[in-house]
Amino acid sequence: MSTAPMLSVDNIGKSFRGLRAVNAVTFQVPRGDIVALIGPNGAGKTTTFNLIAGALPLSDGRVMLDGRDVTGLGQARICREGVGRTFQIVKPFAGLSVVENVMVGALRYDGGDVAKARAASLDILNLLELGDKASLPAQTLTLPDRKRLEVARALATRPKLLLLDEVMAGLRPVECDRMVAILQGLNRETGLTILLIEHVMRAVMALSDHVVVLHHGEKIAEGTPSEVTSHPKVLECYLGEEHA
Amino acid sequence: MSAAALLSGRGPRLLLALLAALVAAPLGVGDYALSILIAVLLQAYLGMSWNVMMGFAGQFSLGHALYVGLGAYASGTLFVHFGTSPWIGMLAGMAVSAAVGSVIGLLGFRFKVMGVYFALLTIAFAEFTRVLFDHWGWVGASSGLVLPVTNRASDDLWLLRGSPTMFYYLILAMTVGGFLFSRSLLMRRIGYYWQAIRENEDAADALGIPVFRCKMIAVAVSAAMTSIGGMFIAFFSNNLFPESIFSMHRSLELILGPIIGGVGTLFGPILGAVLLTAMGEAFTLMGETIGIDGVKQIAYGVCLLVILILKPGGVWPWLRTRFGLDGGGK
Amino acid sequence: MDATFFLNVTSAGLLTGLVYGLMALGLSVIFGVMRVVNFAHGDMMVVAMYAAFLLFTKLGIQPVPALPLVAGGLFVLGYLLQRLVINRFLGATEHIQFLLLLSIAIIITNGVLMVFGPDARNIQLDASFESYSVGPLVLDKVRVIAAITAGGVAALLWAFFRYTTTGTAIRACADNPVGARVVGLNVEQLYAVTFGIGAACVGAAGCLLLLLVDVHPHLSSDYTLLGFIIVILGGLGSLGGALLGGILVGLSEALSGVLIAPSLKSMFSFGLLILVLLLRPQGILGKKP
Amino acid sequence: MSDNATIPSALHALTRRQFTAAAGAGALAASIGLPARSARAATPLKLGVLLPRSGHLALIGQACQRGAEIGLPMLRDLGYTIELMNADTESNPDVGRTQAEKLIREGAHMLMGCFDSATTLAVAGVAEQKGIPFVVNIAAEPKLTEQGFKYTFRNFPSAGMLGKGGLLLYKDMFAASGVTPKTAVLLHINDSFGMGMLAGINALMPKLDLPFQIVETIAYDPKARDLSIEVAKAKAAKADFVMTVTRLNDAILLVREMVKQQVDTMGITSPGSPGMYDKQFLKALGKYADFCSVNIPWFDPKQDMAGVLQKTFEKAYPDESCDLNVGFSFEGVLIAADAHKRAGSTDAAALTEALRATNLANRVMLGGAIKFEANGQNMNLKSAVVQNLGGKPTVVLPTESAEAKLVFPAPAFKSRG
Repeated sequence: MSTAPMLSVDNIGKSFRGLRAVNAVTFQVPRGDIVALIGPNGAGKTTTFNLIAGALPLSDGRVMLDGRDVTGLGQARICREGVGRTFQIVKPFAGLSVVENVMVGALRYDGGDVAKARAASLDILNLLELGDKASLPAQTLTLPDRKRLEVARALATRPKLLLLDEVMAGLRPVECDRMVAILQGLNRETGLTILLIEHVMRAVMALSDHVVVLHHGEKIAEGTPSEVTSHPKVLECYLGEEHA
Repeated sequence: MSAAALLSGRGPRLLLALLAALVAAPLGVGDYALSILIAVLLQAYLGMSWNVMMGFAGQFSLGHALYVGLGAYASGTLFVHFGTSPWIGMLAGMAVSAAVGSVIGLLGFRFKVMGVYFALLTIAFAEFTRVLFDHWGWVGASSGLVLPVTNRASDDLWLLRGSPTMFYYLILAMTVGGFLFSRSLLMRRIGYYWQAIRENEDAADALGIPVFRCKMIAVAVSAAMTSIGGMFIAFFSNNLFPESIFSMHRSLELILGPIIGGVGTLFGPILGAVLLTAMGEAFTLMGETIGIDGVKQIAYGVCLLVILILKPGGVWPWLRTRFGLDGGGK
Repeated sequence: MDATFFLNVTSAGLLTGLVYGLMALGLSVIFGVMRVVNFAHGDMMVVAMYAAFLLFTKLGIQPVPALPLVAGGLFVLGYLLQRLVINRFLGATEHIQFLLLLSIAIIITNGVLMVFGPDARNIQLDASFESYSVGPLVLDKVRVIAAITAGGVAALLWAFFRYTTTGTAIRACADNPVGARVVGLNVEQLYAVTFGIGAACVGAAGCLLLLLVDVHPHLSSDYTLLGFIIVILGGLGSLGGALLGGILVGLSEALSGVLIAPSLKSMFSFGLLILVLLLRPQGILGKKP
Repeated sequence: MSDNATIPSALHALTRRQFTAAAGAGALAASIGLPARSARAATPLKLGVLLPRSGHLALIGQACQRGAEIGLPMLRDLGYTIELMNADTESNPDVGRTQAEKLIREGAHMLMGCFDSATTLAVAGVAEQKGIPFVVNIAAEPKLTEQGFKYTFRNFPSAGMLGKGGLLLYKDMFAASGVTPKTAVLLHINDSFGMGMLAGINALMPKLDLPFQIVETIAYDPKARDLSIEVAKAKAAKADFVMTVTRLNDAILLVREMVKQQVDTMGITSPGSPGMYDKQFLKALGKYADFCSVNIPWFDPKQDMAGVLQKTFEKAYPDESCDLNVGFSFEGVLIAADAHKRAGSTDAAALTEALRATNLANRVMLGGAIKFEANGQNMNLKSAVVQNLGGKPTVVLPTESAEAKLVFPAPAFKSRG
């Protein structure tokens, strides 16, 4: 097993028509860790995600996955390299049933065997407590359930690295704690590395080993959750924003 | 799904009863009814072929007459010039159609021509080809290609020369085959991938699905299936004119069935074809009774409008839930 | 073939192209604002042509003076059509919208067939057979009248969108329907007005085209297709693009007819369309999506 | 069954009984030239009439329909018993095929139609399968009589015949006018009809020893909205006269454009195509329609029946043209009715045999008695030069049928008051 970090983001940047959305961001996600990416709205978190997942082309910088350079590969290729992602604005396959949504992710394995993919998908759904809704059309799900479906679908691709974009948003505290427990379990039992964007600080605190803070497209701090929350720049940007 | 599961439920049982009735039909009905049935089945078959691309994979084509025409001309010219069996011609037609479909797909998908624009691209290719064939002497140009008709006592299945009954069973077999093939497509990996792409291309991409390749397969499969319908038309009607075989009108007619029946469903194209033909016949009768030309088409248009307003998702999904016909798949 | 010949052919193509452009404007306006592809476009045009025909034969009003009347009539038709039917389908998928407008097209075409019969109708003006001679150029008189009027109508339309409150509001709807609703614009009303305006453009173009071609019910699908080619060439939703597309099609038909074979000229229009779709899917003057 | 081609000579060899079985007594009477015995058939003939009454050919389909119906009272007075069963092919071969099946199911004894070649071929196929006789009123597609169809009978020239008849008439035109042009420009529609004619013309031009050469051939799209480019090209060819192969709308566009572009040649002529004799054409172009000429099968002014038909038609439909669509559709019904009368039954075989033995001297079109060859083609069809004079299509050649004198070269457009 290589000793390289699972994800290494090196000086990446993205410009939209001259507007700098992400600038020179560098951080690493060690193998088996849970890392959180936080920052106020518009800090460039989702753009950073899209750059890592290959949904957007990089303007500059490099992305290494598990020691391999994946810079510039498309989203589908990067997924096949082992990155599963969820969308902040959920994108279920509305016309398909819940289990079929997950199967789409699982069908890459076992030579596309539909029965096996269905069984694996049901397992994942059970894990995420969606098992009883497996045969409902995805469009009938509530928003929290759709968020869970996003996670289930990403898990079905058997990722090495899971990118979660605000999957706790809209969950009630109890549900949020369940999700935290599930993710922790996955991380502990399978060694799944997770990078998450989260606004729910309760989840961030409970889950992450390491936190990276973005503001105006740049990294302003990183460290353990407690280090970061007491970091003066972080306090300034959060409070400053609220008092602006 | 196991065979037992296939045979349970009201839907599949009804389907089997329908199939039995269709197999027995030539014994009980006259030639006219048979020719109507042939028209229904042909429309159903072509609708199913289009449905693979649009209904399953979500790629809107308005130029499917192109593949009908290529299939018809490939088998027709080979037969006329070399006496080649239509079955070999059919393979040639499938290859040509799949290739042309792939070129359109390659250009369209690579250059990110999507939705309505893609549909218009398909029209443009079909019309382009129509004018091209109008000027291509070897295939008869605009004076058309006529397949020799000979009076023969028995049906020749190898050369597809024979009675309407033979053609009826041929199109019935094609429709049943098309249905089973569509069903098997939907139930395997590519089917799930297509539906994922149809529902949300970006999410499908994020799940590692080779979106471009899957869309290409959809176009190629749909084009090849459609071209078999073209081969049928060539040998059933015995004469081909670019103006009618490649016409935009045919492309439009071809997609009415699945849309009325239910896009993306397996049984929708069949139901749609039945409904449309029934409507057409009823209104022809009405038109004859009233005696004003054009009444038929107006009634037809009004009917389409009413169905669209009442059941925009198609008639079949509604019927299926309303009468609990689930069990046979989509 | 000499230079005069080319000059004549090119100018004829240019003039016809302007009228084509006006016809396509209606399609472009409707798509630009509502994202609805009007497959009944050619049929509305045929209705307009018959209206102009009736006004001329029954009341003796020539097509150019009849233009405001026909455009007004088509405005009402378009407005009602949007209000009563199309509005329900604004959020529907493309193929459903397509089928909706196709069924409207079937009804219109055959309604016209029932009322007027299948014969081609044309009107006879004194100008029909006249032409201007400018040096070596022979310019067809009605074509010049039609092209100038088309330019005028297009300028009016541009001014409407530019300088009137309704025009500005419609542009706001096009850019951001949700935002327009938030600031209190009556989006449904504006959509209906837009469809009306699109139809009125078609009406105006119908009057002018009656000067150039004979009308019969089955003209419609050809013109729908032609309209599409033109707006896609120029860029769907762009007014200038529609005119430019019209002129391009007019010219390409003229020149390919001369240089290659006239019967192949529609192939060139389609070829041009394919090329533009691939190289610049948003059209020559269209904005990037 | 005896081969129909040998009927006349076989007559003597056959016993009366055998021949009756083969073709019916009426056929005998007809083929040996005796007046047809009034073997009035017990059941009236049901003739299925398939015409493109809607769709893009609706205009012509409706004209043909009028022709089929206008003569019915006249035919009844003559002792024929015939009923029409009408079906609309919607200008679509597939619809034509099903409608043919439907008519047969509903009891049609014989079919007639269908104007456009594709539909006619499709219906001929049905007729062959069902063994139901089929009379083609109009369709020039050569393949119709080259396929070995046994039940198809065509009383209309094939494209080749049309072209040949039309081209030969040019010699007569030049002889009659004393002016012999050297060059022509050919404008033709690019559809199955236009291509068939073009092929015929190209094949015949070298053989017929015509005094002029075609210096440029210009094909145009059937869907052309505007023919200015085509006409500009024709003008640039600087030919002595213009030959056209058109349908109706394009003929109007073409000539109007020639007026605008002042393309003055010796004349605008057609070797055999519709359009320029149509009332629409005359109305649309007014004085500019004059002197255009078409070499086309036409009414025979010497036939009394033709005069009656034309008068009846003009009374019933004052706004429509009584042209060859009407004439040949009328003749189609006449041929069917006559065969039925001679066959004395509605049996398909008897009707077919009776059709084979057709010998109808009293008709409305030029060319002599209607008789069908072994392949089902009537060869006795003759074209006339029909020139628009004073706003009316007028037969100017052949001289024996002429109603007026040919005007060639035509006066320039500008000089027309």
